[in-house]
Amino acid sequence: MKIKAKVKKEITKVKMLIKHPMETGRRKDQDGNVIPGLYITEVSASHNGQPVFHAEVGQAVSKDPYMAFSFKGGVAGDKIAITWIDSSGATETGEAAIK
Amino acid sequence: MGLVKRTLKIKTGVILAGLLALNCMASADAGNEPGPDFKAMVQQDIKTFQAYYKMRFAKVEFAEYKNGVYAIDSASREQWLEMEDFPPYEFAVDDGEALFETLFANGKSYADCFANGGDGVRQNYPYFDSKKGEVITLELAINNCREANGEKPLAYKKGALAVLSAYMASTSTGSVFAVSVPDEAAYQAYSEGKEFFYSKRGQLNFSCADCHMRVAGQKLRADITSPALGHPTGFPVYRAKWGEMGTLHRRYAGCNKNIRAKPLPAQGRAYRNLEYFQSVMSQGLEVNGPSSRK
Amino acid sequence: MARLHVNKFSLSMMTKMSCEKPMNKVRLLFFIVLSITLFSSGRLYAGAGVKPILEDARTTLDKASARGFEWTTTRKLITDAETALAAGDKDKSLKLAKAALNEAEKSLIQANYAEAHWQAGIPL
Amino acid sequence: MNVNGKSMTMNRRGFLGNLLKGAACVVAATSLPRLAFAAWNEKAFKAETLDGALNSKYPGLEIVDSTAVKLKAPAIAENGAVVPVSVKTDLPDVKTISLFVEKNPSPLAATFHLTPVNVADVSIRIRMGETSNLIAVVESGGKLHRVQQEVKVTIGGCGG
Repeated sequence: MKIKAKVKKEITKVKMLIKHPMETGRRKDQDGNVIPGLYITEVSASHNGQPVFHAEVGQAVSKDPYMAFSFKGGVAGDKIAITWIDSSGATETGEAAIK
Repeated sequence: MGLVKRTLKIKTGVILAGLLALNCMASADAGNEPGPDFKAMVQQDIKTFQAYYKMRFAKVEFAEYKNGVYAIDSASREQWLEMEDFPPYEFAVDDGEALFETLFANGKSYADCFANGGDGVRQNYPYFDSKKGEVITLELAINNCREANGEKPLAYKKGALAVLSAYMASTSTGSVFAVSVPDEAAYQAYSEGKEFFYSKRGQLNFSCADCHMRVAGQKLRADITSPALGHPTGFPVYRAKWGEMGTLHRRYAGCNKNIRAKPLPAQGRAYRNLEYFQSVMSQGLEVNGPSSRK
Repeated sequence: MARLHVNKFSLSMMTKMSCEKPMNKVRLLFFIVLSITLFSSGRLYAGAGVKPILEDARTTLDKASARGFEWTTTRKLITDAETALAAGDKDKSLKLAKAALNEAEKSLIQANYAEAHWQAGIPL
Repeated sequence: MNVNGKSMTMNRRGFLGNLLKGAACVVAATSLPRLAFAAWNEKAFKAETLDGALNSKYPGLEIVDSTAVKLKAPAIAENGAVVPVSVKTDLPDVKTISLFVEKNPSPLAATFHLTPVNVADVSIRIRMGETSNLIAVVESGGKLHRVQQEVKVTIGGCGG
């Protein structure tokens, strides 16, 4: 996962890029077998441990999902942590400091 | 019929003999006088090629052609800029860097094979290797490096090779392409690439030039075709369609399939010469790879 | 759609042949040889079996392929003709074999044409 | 058409390869940080119609068309696989922002839950199977403020 967080005029903009296949469960492989669905369902973010963002997403999100949100109160050096969970229960957490 | 054929044969013979004679005279001349000025011929080609796009798209700045179709298609450019803001190929660059820094079994690394340790060299590829008598692309050089160090070559269209190439390109961002045609043998390779570019092929009977010069910027089926000027500058690319990285030769293959021409092998002589020609035509543009495409 | 393009292709070649009056000798020769090849192959197979047509299609296609001008559609026509033949559908296999030969010949013409006239494709 | 059919198969293959790669890179974290995952609204995400998704997501909420919600999406998507979309609003106390693609097999694409510190400005890249209306709703003041736009998705180009 890649996270870019930047503060400008008191508003921190956080952008994330997650490496994930986002399989819809509707596609077939070359032998005609359905590729099982595997997609991120939720993404949460915290700023210095306080929740600042939560998204529920579905199969319609593109492969290697990109999302961005903004919040007030962040200063350079603060920690942003982002965690996602997918339909198989796998999760990943990434961290970045606000610039 | 037999008679016609025989007459033809005789005719062919006469013409061939004539041609041969001409040819002999020409080569005899070449012995005394300096040969054709290949460099000047290539410069003239570049001038006319680039002038063509100036004529077609008067308002587009030359430097913009490094952005592919987005140089001339403002509607898709906006979406492309959104992608480039946080492009999916950033993963590829990281992966490529990790691979680049992984030592071979013999303890050596990619850095040992390239000038300046492989840092910022993308703009020097492809080049004509006069000793080997062939065009060396960056991807071929990467595999040559592997083989010289006892490693297996990588597949040419995607995967590890594409991410290695993406990483190496990323260290050259902003450098101007420095691809030249140094001698007659190089000119031969360049000419083969040029011939490929202008030759119609496939069931649809299109040449590269048909789609990417004459109708560049216009809709061909549902897509606006990209200008050929600058084609190699942004590669390798992350295509939304592929959902992953791919090399220029993977794109060539896709393009050939679209016109229902059987693709030629990636990194085969034909595609390498084509890349050489296209890179020479793009003289003066900056390295802008890796980049994202639809 | 594909047909349309192919027709345009042969059409453009025909106009090229008839419009350019002072056609140079080499070019003229080239087309005469070509048309003889095509004409004769067409003659030879009228009423003949599928196999020689397929054989010819394959050889012709291999020639075009060696020069980088194979079409993506032709080998499939050959395979389909073979399948139909094996299934005993003679009419279908003959039709497919002829189509394959036709495509193979066109791709070879295309290779020859490109070699002789690629420079005509440079715009300006 | 032929060409397109072929390239689609290739695409599938590519995706399969990526599925495997993607699965390999997922790290199963053993110690999760304290980030609560509210229950994923399965019913809304699996609804097959726009109304079904809206009703499951926001039962009983009044929907009003609003000019206070700014939806930014391309008029013609370059590729339906990656359509960049942004939603912004100055409406007060925004609780959630949801995005729907009317003609997708499952119309609900995403719901963003905002907190009082958030600025109502979110972006995401989504898939669109075909030309469709894209609908953004902002939940604020007990109402749903809606804006919609058509996004054209073209198939069958030259992107080999």
